[in-house]
Amino acid sequence: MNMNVTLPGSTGLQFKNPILTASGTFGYGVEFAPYGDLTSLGGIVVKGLSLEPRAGNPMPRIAETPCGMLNAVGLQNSGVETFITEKLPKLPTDELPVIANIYACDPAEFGELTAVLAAEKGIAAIEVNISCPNVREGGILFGQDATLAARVTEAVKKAAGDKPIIIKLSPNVTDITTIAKAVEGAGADVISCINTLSGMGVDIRTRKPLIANVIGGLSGPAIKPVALRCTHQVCKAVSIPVIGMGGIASAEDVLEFILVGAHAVQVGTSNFLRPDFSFRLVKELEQLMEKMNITDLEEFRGSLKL
Amino acid sequence: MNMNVTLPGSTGLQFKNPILTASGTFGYGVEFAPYGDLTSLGGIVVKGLSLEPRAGNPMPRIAETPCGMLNAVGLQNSGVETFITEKLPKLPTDELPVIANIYACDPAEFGELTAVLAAEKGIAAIEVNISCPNVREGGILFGQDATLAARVTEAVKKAAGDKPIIIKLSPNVTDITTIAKAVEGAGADVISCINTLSGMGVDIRTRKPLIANVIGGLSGPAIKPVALRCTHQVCKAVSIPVIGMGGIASAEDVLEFILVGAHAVQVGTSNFLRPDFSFRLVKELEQLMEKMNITDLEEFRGSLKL
Amino acid sequence: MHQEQCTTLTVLDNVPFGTVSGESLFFALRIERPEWADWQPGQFVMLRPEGWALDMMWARPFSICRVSKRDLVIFFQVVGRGTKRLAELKTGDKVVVWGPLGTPFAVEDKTPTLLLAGGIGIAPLVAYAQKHPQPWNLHMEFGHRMPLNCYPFESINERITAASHLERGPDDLAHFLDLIETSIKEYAESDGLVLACGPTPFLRAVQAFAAKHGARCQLSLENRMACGVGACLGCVTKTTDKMTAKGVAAGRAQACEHGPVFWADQIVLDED
Amino acid sequence: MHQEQCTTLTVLDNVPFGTVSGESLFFALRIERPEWADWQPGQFVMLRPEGWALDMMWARPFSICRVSKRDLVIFFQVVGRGTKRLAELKTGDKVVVWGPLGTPFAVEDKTPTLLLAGGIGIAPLVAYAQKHPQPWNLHMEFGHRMPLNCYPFESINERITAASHLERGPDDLAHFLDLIETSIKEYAESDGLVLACGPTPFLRAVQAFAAKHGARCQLSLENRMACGVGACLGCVTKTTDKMTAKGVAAGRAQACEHGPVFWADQIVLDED
Ligand SMILES: Cc1cc2nc3c(=O)[nH]c(=O)nc-3n(C[C@H](O)[C@H](O)[C@H](O)COP(=O)(O)OP(=O)(O)OC[C@H]3O[C@@H](n4cnc5c(N)ncnc54)[C@H](O)[C@@H]3O)c2cc1C
Ligand SMILES: Cc1cc2nc3c(=O)[nH]c(=O)nc-3n(C[C@H](O)[C@H](O)[C@H](O)COP(=O)(O)OP(=O)(O)OC[C@H]3O[C@@H](n4cnc5c(N)ncnc54)[C@H](O)[C@@H]3O)c2cc1C
Ligand SMILES: Cc1cc2nc3c(=O)[nH]c(=O)nc-3n(C[C@H](O)[C@H](O)[C@H](O)COP(=O)(O)O)c2cc1C
Ligand SMILES: Cc1cc2nc3c(=O)[nH]c(=O)nc-3n(C[C@H](O)[C@H](O)[C@H](O)COP(=O)(O)O)c2cc1C
Ligand code: FES
Ligand code: FES
Repeated sequence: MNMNVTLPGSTGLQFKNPILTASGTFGYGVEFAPYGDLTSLGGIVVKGLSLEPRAGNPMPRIAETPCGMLNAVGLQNSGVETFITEKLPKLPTDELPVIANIYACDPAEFGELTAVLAAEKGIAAIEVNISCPNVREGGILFGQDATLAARVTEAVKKAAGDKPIIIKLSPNVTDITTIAKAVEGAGADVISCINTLSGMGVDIRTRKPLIANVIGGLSGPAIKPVALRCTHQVCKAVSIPVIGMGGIASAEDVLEFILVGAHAVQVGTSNFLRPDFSFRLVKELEQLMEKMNITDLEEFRGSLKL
Repeated sequence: MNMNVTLPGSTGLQFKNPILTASGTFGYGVEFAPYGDLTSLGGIVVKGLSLEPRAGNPMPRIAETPCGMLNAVGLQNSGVETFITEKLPKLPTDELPVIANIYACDPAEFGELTAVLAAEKGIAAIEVNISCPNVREGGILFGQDATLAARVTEAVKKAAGDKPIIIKLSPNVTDITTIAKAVEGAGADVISCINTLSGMGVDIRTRKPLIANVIGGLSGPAIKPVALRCTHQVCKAVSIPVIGMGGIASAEDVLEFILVGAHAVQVGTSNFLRPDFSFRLVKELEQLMEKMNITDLEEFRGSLKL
Repeated sequence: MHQEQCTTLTVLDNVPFGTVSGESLFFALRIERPEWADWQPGQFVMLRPEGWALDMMWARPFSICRVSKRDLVIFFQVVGRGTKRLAELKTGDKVVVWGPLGTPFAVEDKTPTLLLAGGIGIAPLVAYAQKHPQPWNLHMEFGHRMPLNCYPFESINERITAASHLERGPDDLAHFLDLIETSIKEYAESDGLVLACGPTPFLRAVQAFAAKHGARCQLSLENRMACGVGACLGCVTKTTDKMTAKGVAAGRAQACEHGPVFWADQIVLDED
Repeated sequence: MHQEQCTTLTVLDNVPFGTVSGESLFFALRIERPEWADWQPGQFVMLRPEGWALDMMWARPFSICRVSKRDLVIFFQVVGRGTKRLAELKTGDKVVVWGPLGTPFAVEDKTPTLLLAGGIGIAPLVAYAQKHPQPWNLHMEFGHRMPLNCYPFESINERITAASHLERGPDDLAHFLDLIETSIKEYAESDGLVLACGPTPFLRAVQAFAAKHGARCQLSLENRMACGVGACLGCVTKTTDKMTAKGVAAGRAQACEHGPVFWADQIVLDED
């Protein structure tokens, strides 16, 4: 059985299986090391990094919703330098593709951040969060405007050297294909989609929003149909490889995203179902492929009958 | 206890409680008569009507998803004339506000359809579906473009006589407040939101989409956080009354929408949990208000602490 | 005017029938008797455990297999997520049930009536054989893929004749279809009645034979359903111009309301 | 390096404690013993029934109340949707459990140690009293609103002294807080240790008294949690510049990893 994934094009990105963990839901990887073998995963995308340390949004930051959750963690992190000196060395980067997820307030800062990471051997690729709906200073705008999205992509690409860059799209747009085409045109090597849906919750007893930031990002199985639709549309619109995500909670779900054309997937909120979720998923995918007689994922990929 | 709702402005719309049933999920009302007293509801919105009979989309049209469902029923209906002669007379319109939900392919047809309904005493208001993502001939466009949405609103308003018109918004847009303001400016009496989210499902064994139309509308508790966010944003953006909906599955949910500013709500997918769902919900809301010491909904409405 | 009711009922027991490679995939679920005035074979209930919370929103449709003074029995096969979780129901669990729903099978006391059951499609026909006023006029042909003890074949009214056919491969299937065609032809010639319930490919074959030989035939469909009461338009089947039922328009009929039992010549079966 | 594990365990029983207006709101949930090498009082587990499917995605955090050769016991109060469904757990049901998690209470064998418990906050302190090497150095003050038989007060290690205080209204509360302040002052003077667990307003009072009288004090927080392992950053608490724990940055510490037990002077309690 071949679960190996090689992204086409000049990226050189290879994963031993299509299951990666999504940014913000798997910490810096080390938190999950007691629950499974990190190197059994296709790859991990670490929590969003910024140039300077950030305190993130006020509490409460998370709330459970039907088949999902809202979050407005707001990119709390101790800055890219601390990541490189303290977290990255703890990861088995030789055997595990570690992807840095980055966030910044303007294209120049995106470039600066990329340059710092581009110098790191242990980083397999850079995923650019142009879609975070949580940080007020313009966070939502890059991902919702084709011109801005392209500008960020160019800035990152210029600074990335030979590191592949992945642009992560927001579903909170009228037409996701416009943005997808814009970032492809601006030099993105890979697209990942989707980030969270813009949502909200309130407590009728305290009469306050469930999360201090009022509006947060909805994730989990609840959004899977939207994520699958976006992945399908983006796969048809662009020719660069696509990493799909949103609500994946079973091996069947993984194959659904691959069926509509994704090369790989990321698992987010389901890591909270149990901390060994992603490790188990790799094994379950193998079993399911066996049961379904899928010997090669590339053959199955995009074979949706329309 | 006062559960009575009077919509402000010139609409004259009154409901004995804030719970209405959503278009497409409660048939023509009569289907649910064996399970409860229709006149105990705040009102009902009937299945979408078109000028001519329509066969709707091919099968399969519906699929279950985590905490929700996809549908692409595609406005199967036997035309407005048959509705008026065969369905409407069966409803207790003296005691129950019956709202007609309409769909058309261009502003002129919207106007024509409205004119037919405006002449009917038994119709309390007309809800305009500018947001149906299911019908390919432009259905999605009216709701996703402020200018088109305003044009439809004007056409309907002109033909409606003194019937209140309710414009139903789609969440599948970058900024729902732009559309909300446009339809308010064009003469809408009330806004209802939200219609379904654009989504998709696939069957990995048959390799086919779960619904024949490929893309369908996601509804149910899964989308509640998105619906609440949209309702909150629209309530802040316009000064006409708003009817909220999307995933309501409990009396607490009803109060959540009212807390962010909605005057009334509609219950959709939850009617499939059990056919007496909406009837029970009216009683549960009364009990909950009692428990929470809410004697007047208008006082509670929009009292979210930000 | 109607008599459908929606109530929360208690599970009495949930008995596995037979096993397939060591797994129990067939169950007789026995619940408290709902307070129904009446019901007829071919009708169904919508059933949803309270424990499903909001994850799976839809109830699942099941044919009424037996109703006694004390209980309502449905017979089900595990095929997907919902039925898998139904198999976990235990004594004392609560289920929401509404029904009896839909249009039952035609009953013609004195007419020779052929019952064609495919797999789990036997469930409503067990009820039919039980309730028929003159069961000696009935004969059943039952085709199945799993071991016979997986199905309630034993509990069929002893006063009817019934034959079972295990399908182990294409040869068995061809043989069974031949046999069915021959029977349908015979019943057509004596103006008998043919009633069928089973998987769609099976129904399609029956429909074709009935058309070819001019048999009066009814088919019970198992379309995906959400509301069960005719409101959501999710379960519709295409109709032919022979459709006469009141309220059917635009060439589409709700299987939950105008079916699940339809006259074979009034509907077009979907591709899948 | 770590010893946390995630396993699916079987519920042994789920015993209601006392009742409030006829309703059972407090339960001792007993499950199979996980294969842990070791654990310490103040640590907790994340627990999620398999039956929740996908509706509620998060496990719920509960203090470890007792671990024996055969079982792990947690003690919980019904407060919302999740705990309501936990109350429905029956013998034989499966739960996913990971732990032991977090930083435990400090143990200083010979130091006079004051245990302050508010309501269900008694759970980890039951474990503390049980495991302490020199329990005669411990004293507990327990404030509660529901009848005493709702809580595992009886099962507290007999070798410690403990007083309970029923809070029927504002007067009782004021009295209880006075008593607590006096005790904290005493323990501060003898360089004792003060350990508190309970609702946030209670912790806030304890924190203020400890600051005022210079007591060495630890608080156990009950922040909302999703992952339980320090990854999601959903459970953070603000820290003061006295915070010394390794890896805490940007003035925020995960309660699941660097807590739930914190030194009172190292954190800022949130407004709600
Ligand atoms: C009127 C009627 C009477 C029925 N009577 C019985 C009965 O007596 N015993 C019995 O075992 N089954 C009966 N069925 C079928 C039963 O309802 C389905 O097997 C069940 O709903 C599948 O649910 P699931 O969640 O396990 O499957 P899903 O996970 O939803 O789907 C598994 C497979 O079953 C198909 N499916 C899903 N829903 C239905 C459905 N409503 N009907 C048919 N196929 C479906 C799917 O397309 C898929 O291929 C009846 C169906 C109808 C409409
Ligand atoms: C380390 C730790 C140890 C705990 N030990 C125990 C224990 O031994 N026994 C016990 O009964 N409870 C304990 N709790 C609290 C328990 O986790 C919550 O009561 C439970 O998660 C509420 O879930 P719910 O779905 O019923 O409530 P929800 O419906 O989610 O919420 C109901 C209310 O509880 C609050 N809440 C939600 N989640 C939590 C949470 N994780 N912690 C605190 N409040 C929450 C909500 O804000 C809301 O006000 C502990 C919490 C933590 C963090
Ligand atoms: C708690 C939490 C924190 C997140 N943080 C980030 C982040 O820092 N950067 C980012 O690009 N996406 C972030 N996301 C989004 C996820 O990576 C993912 O795109 C989204 O949750 C959808 O996938 P899921 O439904 O599988 O969770 C976060 C999601 C959650 C739930
Ligand atoms: C089966 C189905 C059919 C629907 N048909 C219509 C329709 O004809 N016109 C319309 O405006 N909305 C239609 N809707 C959308 C609902 O009225 C409602 O806006 C949406 O489902 C969100 O509410 P809910 O989550 O409570 O279901 C339909 C929804 C469903 C599930
Ligand atoms: S199931 Fe809804 S119309 Fe038949
Ligand atoms: S619960 Fe996720 S960081 Fe603490």
